[in-house]
Amino acid sequence: MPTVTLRYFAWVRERVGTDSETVELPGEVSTPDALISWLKTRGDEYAHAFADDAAIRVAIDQVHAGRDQEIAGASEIAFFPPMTGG
Amino acid sequence: MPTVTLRYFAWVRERVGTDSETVELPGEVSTPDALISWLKTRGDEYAHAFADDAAIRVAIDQVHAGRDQEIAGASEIAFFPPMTGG
Amino acid sequence: MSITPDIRVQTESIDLAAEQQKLCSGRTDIGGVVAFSGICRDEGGTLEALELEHFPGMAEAEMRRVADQAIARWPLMGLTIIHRHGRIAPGDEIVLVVAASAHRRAAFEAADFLMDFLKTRAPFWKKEHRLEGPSGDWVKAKAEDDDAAARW
Amino acid sequence: MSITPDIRVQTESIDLAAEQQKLCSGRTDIGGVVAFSGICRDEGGTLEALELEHFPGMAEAEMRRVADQAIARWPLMGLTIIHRHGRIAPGDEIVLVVAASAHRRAAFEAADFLMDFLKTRAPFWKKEHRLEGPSGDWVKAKAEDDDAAARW
Repeated sequence: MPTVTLRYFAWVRERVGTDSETVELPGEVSTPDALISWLKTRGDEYAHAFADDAAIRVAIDQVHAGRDQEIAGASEIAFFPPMTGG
Repeated sequence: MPTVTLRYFAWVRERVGTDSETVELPGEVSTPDALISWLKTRGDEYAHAFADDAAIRVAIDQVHAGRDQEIAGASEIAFFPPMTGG
Repeated sequence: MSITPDIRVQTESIDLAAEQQKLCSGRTDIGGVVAFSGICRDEGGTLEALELEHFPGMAEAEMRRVADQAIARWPLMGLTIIHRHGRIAPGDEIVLVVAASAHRRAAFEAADFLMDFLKTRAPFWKKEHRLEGPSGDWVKAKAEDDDAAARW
Repeated sequence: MSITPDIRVQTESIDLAAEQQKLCSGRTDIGGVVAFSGICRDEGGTLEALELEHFPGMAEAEMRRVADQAIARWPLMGLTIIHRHGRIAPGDEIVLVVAASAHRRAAFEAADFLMDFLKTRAPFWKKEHRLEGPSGDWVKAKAEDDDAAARW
């Protein structure tokens, strides 16, 4: 099973309760959408963080990514709300 | 005959040879267009300054004016090329 | 609540930081400030300086009229317009517009609008002094400036 | 001749004059410079400060990607983008974009474009600290920012 670092920012980070963790991805998890579904099963904090599913943005190796993009080979996947800088 | 101050700027000023003069307007001169036609008869420098007739802009009492605008009551009429500030 | 624009015509150089500071100082309701600086180019190394002639009195009045149009059209919280006249060397500023608003869109549009209208309506004329060859040509007005103003 | 943008993410305050000076210093081919400053508002006196979280590394990378798009699209002669993170009090700058070009149109459009895309693509998030009542709300993204980005 491939190992990947997950990073969380803003209210996703607050709800998950950590800013970063390393996980081993189950074989069937091949997209950010699938990863979100899997994370939701890991506990109430994840279920809460990812409840507003459509609001979550994803970056794969520090590049914005689509929710259905292939994640094979990624070393870091980040989840965060829509950006509010500027 | 009403007295009016004429002012010239940029290449209109250089061609006329003065930046300002006071003239008595003939009664039939009631618009900037008519004033330009009359000025052209006053000498070669005026004919030269106003030869490129369509390029000349007009201000009446320091407000942009149309070439066919009424000039009765004006105390100052200015002639200049299209503006190139900014 | 309509603001009073700060309009100046001067020979002195322009201090962008001081102007923006003056516009925003002590305020906490401004969210976006757009500052446009128009600078004298050397035209590929051929220009020694520009000489800017203006119509004193009308220049300030027309800048004010254009400023009032912008203020009527966008919710501005501060507006400064400074235009220089006299001799201006390459690299020096000719004009500064600073527009402040709660949100960026108004500040961007107002500054853009103001530059288009100052170009076509404020009574200033540029004469070129060249390093070599004949000097004293008056800069020609550009059709693209009229087109830009017509966008609004 | 493609330029290299100056991209920075920092906690320190932003010195507009120094940045514009740095961009234009020694140059005589620049005709127009647009500087946009995004400033923290106090939201009618209710806000104590904003806390800006960012994604280190990706923030700089994404700002650079947006900058490169602007450089490909407009003939820019200089481009600086500075975004702050950490605690920012009302009246202080959050972001600065300075775009320089031979002509004003490119500078205006590039700065406008950059702000729209930084808003929607650069990984920064604002948290509100209020003077009274519950603090810690995350600012919500605005649909109008997506609409603004979609203009381009």
